[in-house]
Amino acid sequence: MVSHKGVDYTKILKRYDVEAQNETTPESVAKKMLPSDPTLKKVAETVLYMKFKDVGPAVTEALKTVKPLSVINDGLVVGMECVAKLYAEHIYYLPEIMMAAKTMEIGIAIAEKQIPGGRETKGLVVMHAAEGDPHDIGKNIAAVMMRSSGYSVIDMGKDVAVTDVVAEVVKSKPMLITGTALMTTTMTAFPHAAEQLRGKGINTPFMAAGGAVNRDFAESFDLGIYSEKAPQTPPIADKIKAGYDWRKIREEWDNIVGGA
Amino acid sequence: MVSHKGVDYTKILKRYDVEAQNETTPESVAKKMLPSDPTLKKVAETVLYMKFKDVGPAVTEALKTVKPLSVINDGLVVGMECVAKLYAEHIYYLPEIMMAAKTMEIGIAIAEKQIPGGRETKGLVVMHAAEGDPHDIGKNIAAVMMRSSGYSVIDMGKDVAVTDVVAEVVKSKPMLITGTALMTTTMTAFPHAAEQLRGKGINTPFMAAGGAVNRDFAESFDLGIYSEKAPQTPPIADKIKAGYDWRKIREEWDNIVGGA
Amino acid sequence: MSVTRYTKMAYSSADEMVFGTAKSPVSYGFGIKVGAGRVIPELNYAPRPGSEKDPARLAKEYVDYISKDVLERAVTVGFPDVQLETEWVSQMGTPKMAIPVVEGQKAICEKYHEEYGINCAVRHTIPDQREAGEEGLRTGMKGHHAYPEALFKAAEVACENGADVFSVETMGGKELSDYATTNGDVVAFLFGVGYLGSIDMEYVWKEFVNICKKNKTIAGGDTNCAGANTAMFMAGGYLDNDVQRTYSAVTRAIASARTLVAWECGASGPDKDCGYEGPIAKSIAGKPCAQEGKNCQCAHCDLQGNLMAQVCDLWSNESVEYHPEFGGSSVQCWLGSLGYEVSLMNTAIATGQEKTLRDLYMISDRSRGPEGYVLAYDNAYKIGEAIAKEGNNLYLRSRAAGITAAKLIKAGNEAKEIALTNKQKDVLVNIIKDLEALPDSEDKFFEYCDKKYSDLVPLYNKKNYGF
Amino acid sequence: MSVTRYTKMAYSSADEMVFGTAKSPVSYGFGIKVGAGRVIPELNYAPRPGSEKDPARLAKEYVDYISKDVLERAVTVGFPDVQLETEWVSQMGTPKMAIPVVEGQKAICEKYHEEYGINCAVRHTIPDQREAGEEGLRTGMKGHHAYPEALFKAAEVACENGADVFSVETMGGKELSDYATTNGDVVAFLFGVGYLGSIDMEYVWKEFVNICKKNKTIAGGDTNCAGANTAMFMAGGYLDNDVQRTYSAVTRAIASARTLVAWECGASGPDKDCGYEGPIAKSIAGKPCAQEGKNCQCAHCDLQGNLMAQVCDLWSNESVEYHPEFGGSSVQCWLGSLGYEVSLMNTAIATGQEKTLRDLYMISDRSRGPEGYVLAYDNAYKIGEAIAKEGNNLYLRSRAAGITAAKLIKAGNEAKEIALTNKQKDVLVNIIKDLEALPDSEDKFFEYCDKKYSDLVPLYNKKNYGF
Ligand code: B12
Ligand code: B12
Repeated sequence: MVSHKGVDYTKILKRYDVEAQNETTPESVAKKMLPSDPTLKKVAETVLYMKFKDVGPAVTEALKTVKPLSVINDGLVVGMECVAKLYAEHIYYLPEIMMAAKTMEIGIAIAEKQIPGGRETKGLVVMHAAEGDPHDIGKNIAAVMMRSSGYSVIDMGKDVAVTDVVAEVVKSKPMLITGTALMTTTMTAFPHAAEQLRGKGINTPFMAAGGAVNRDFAESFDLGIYSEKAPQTPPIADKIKAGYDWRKIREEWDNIVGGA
Repeated sequence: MVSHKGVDYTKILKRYDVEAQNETTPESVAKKMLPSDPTLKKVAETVLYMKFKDVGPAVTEALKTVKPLSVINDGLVVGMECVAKLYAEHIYYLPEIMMAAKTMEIGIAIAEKQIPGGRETKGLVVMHAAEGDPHDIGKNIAAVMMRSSGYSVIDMGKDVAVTDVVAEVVKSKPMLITGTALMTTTMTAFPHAAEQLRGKGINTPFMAAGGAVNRDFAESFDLGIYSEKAPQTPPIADKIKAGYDWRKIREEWDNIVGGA
Repeated sequence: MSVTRYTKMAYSSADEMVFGTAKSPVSYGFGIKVGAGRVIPELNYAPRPGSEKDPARLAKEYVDYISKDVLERAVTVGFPDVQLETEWVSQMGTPKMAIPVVEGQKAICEKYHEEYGINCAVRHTIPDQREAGEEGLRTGMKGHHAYPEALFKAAEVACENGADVFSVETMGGKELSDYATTNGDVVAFLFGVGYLGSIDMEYVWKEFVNICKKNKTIAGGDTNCAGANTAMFMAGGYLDNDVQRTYSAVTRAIASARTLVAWECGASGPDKDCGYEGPIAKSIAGKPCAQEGKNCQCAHCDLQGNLMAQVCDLWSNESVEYHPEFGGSSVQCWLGSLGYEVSLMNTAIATGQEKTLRDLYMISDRSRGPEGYVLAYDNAYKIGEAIAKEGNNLYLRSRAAGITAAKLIKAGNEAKEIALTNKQKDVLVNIIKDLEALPDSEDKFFEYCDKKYSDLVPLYNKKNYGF
Repeated sequence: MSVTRYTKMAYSSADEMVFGTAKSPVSYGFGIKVGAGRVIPELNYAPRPGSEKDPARLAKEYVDYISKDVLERAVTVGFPDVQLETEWVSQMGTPKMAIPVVEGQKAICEKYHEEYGINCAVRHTIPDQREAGEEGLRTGMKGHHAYPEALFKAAEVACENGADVFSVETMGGKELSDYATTNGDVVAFLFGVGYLGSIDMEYVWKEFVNICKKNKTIAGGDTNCAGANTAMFMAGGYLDNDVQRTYSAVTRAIASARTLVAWECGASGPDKDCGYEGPIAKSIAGKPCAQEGKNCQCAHCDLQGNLMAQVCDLWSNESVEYHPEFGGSSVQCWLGSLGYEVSLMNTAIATGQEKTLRDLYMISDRSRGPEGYVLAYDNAYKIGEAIAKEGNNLYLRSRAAGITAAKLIKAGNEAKEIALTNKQKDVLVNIIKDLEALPDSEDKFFEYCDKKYSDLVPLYNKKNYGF
């Protein structure tokens, strides 16, 4: 047996993860980003620290003095922005995102009730995993990211037939459709769906994503745009909201996702 | 030091080349294929055994009793057909092909002079390696194969500008154009050339070949057809002669090259 | 079929395990002998988009293009053996699509075997398209796709038409492992994969083994791709930040207790390449296992590329999409990579140096990350022992696997054998705490989890597991 | 620059040579040390079709896509070192196209080095676009592209703008080697590559070394890609039937005498991966060499995938076209393959097992074919000795290399170490006969060949070689 004791590992590998670990704490990021108003700060902190038991009381308390839309945008959403920042800096990881998002949603649900006619989101997105494709984790994560950036989402689930996707789009008129495929043999559903949509005069961008899909494929059919990673979706959606059509998204893709 | 003496190589590798080597001799193949007429047989044998010193005398001798076209087709070409068969059966290799072809060409040159107006070949092919591409061995081999199957060839060489290719085609009206590219950054010349040809109303099939080119690429532009290996070209050319256009070649590609 | 639980180790020491040899070798196909003294390359591929359109096109893609290319290249380079693996695309759920592929691959193997004497065989890995929730993993539930009947039907189609080896990556527990991994909840993983997943494995594998027996197909095995691989995949490498690798390492150990069940139901191995739990499972059962690593970069890159070769019997590329490269088609390029690695291993065997090479593979990645650390064959053996000790109890053995793995990492970190980031350490400490806090009684465990996850995981439905 | 011929071996025995260590290590770039006790992966790539259209696109492709992907993956998996190699596409002949690429790659290396501490560097391999025949390899000939001035200009552009290592694959002798290989004429090869090619190397490398010195760029080396690699490529594997592998093996030995010339002119290594003659050249000169094999399947598959790693200092994938795969981009997938192989070699070094692993690599392919047989380090060393013995005479040393290689194969075949087909044997016997029949006098050799090939090879023109 060759012994591994005393081996000089520096020749073999470098633990960049350990060397590069970020000693920043959630607190130090929070200090720079959290609202100064103590009531809103408390709300934001429940999201930042994923306290889904505390978020209800904190929001209810805040609503006594602060307008509901401000509780959402200047409290809950700011907390989530801290979380996103911490995620980008490798201090928070996926579970924190998931739990913080859940916390935020509980808070929003309470605040929203006080807004006549409900809260207006940035826009509606219809999401699904392709017909025949059971891989849905990526889509689920992307859905959470979209919700936490202020979009409303209709999540149609996985293995969704092309006809169902088209019907849903016709019905609910989203600003963006997303499809996830992790198999080379299921991603072919996207151009079909896009074609049927075009046939009905619908020009909504169709974002093709998921492990099997690459940018070339996503841009090989009309309406198709690409997103590589879940966190890239909100910046793209923001551009669509700002009036970009699918052609313009394609042209500026590198710049749009550059920061994400 | 780990010793290789006495190692049981059967666990590691299998010398399929040694196991499968063909014990057939050129003689046994020749016996079945060579013409029975002794004069023509002698001509064919000079090609089969690559005797470029003997081919001249043998052809001159034969021309005394046999028509020049028959000397070519029933003597020299039959010899070359034997060579092709031996090549296919892994008894002859490339050098034999090259030398036999050279032998045949010497013989043809002599016989041809006796045909009023020269010999008619199966058709004219314009061949080149792409602009910027210095890789030309594959093209050179393919050119030899085409000549030995009875086509005449204009070999434009390597690093040939698109405009030169187009000009040559306009001038000499070949039945087939071939381009070789071994670099991903030079093969893009082919669609350009094809487009310019189309612009001039020329619909001659444009065969894209060489290491960098694959069937998808070759068939991604109008006129484009594919050939993977040099020996596949003559069967494709034969179909073009038989009236196939580039679309039909594409459709039946698998069948056409199946045997080659 | 009866189920025989493992309560003892197949190997008397970790050092006894090595690549190319298993306690119980298996022979099949055209001359293939797995675990019988040499490693065999296993090549897996995905058809090009569009080839799924009709049966003729799909069969052409799998047989005339992919299989032919692979066999041709194997002969060109002198590889004595090659195994093909076809992971069925979802369209192969209908026999019309599946049969020409299965038959065609059998026929082309026979042709090459006869023409050149190359040893070859095909593994068919059918998809488990059952869905949790109301849909149902078991008969008599709502399943609009009428599963699990469709799953067993697919198994029959594969076995009756020429599969040499049969595998599945079953879904039992996936609804919980998806939740567990995205939320960092190791107890949910233990409940879903270690416990419920094992119960589901038993349900389906008894039937699979019957079907295989009837058709003289080798029942290979299962892997927890849906659980531990998803975790590992998402944990990624040093620049990824979704899932912690200490979490992923522990899920791997838990998954190994589940993977064993196929073999306990009578399957014989080789199990599937993406079952990174192979070293653990092999240490307990002595059955041959397929593995992947260094030469599966086409499919993914993990932190134990060399280490995974240490005790493999088949060496796989996981999967590559069929497309052209300078060096031939993609399947040929990756076969070349696999084949040369296998040649190196077999050279080591032929010269008596196999343990040295095994150790080099292992040391290369032992400290690269916690996942490789727990799979290093000495640690894998210890996890195996923990499982075998509680072999008769599906819950306790998976928990023991998880705790043992976690503690091995902790001890290794303290001994400076394996560095961890602070975050990895935090997560590890919590995992140990969470797993140790669980009740020792299976019933109490079920009760606790059933209640907790009924709330948290909408798709969870105990009926799927016969409760 | 003066030229110092090698007449002695750098190593006192074959067994002294091993991967990762060279007698004369070389340092450059951001922390790269080649031949100094560990092997380094070298990743080479080809841009996607269309990216050559304008300078911005080409730079984006090489820098923002390819280089970034590679560096990112290296950090993700924990590889301590990585070298990039850019083989210039023909469009980079104009400085406008080349400069942004060279500068951009330098900058991104610096960025990753600073951010993560990864050791990295870029090798630039410029194209030799000179053409034989009337066109001319030397100044003052007709060359409508104005070579060789353009060649030296390209070298300046590379070195002035940030190349860490400089290489070329020069063309001297190609007109003859093309003829030789397609017609199976080993004397033409000896004349073209061994003799005229060496003369041309001296002509260009004196100048390259000057340019490198001026710019503090490392002058790496040259390889006979146009000759011996073309032969090997065309000889292919067991199902190919263009060129005999005994012929190809002998051309490799002849080429090694040519490759040496760059180093004799003052280049320091590392030479190029596709110079399979590396083991021979290293045995004589002790300078580090790059090699390729098992993990260059993306570019081609030969019969010595493992063997080529035996004494390498850099380990390369030869080249892969940039495109997506399941596992990331193609460059990332092949970097993973390379990096893990390198990790295995470095583990062997770190545990004192490097000679064992070297021998396993070598034995794996020693009997796979004659090309690997002559490159097995013990045989390579013997060929090195034959060259060194006649070191001062470019003709005699190449001939000695060829004859020695041929006789080694013959003896190995008789000793049943290396099987040969009858055809391979026939060709081998003729090669020995043809080479031995040549005169011992350089002048007579030149006279004989000059006459013979003036007739047979239209492009041959002795003016290209200063005659
Ligand atoms: C986990 C996994 C599974 C799990 C899936 C669990 C789940 N809930 O999703 C299970 C076990 C179910 C599974 C099953 C199968 N799988 Co699977 N699987 C994988 C694996 C290992 C990881 C996938 C994964 O979850 N990645 C992590 C997530 C986070 O990544 P992701 O989805 O790509 O998402 C990221 C981005 O794409 C993006 N994204 C995704 N969606 C969206 C949407 C939007 C809007 C945006 C912006 C971004 C975005 O964001 C995410 C990251 O930020 C891959 C390997 C691989 N290389 O991909 C194989 C893989 C996808 N599977 C494969 C196969 C073949 C199968 C099976 C068919 C095998 C079989 N025969 O049984 C079955 C499917 C059976 C069926 N029903 O047809 C192949 C596909 C090959 C092909 N043909 O193309 C792969 C590539 C593995 C391989 N063999 O190499 N698999
Ligand atoms: C030999 C070779 C060379 C020789 C070429 C000698 C010659 N006379 O052709 C030389 C040394 C000159 C050379 C130079 C370069 N090369 Co080069 N070369 C190769 C190599 C190793 C083998 C090519 C070869 O001859 N194959 C054998 C022949 C027979 O194959 P073939 O041409 O493909 O032909 C077959 C078929 O394609 C077909 N075929 C071909 N043409 C035709 C035509 C018809 C009508 C038909 C029917 C069939 C057909 O039939 C043949 C078989 O039956 C390849 C490796 C590879 N994987 O391809 C690299 C390769 C092509 N070269 C490459 C490169 C980068 C270069 C250089 C740019 C390197 C540099 N920076 O210096 C330079 C070019 C410089 C310049 N001027 O721009 C890259 C290309 C990468 C890319 N960008 O796409 C490759 C792929 C190597 C690599 N790095 O992986 N090279």
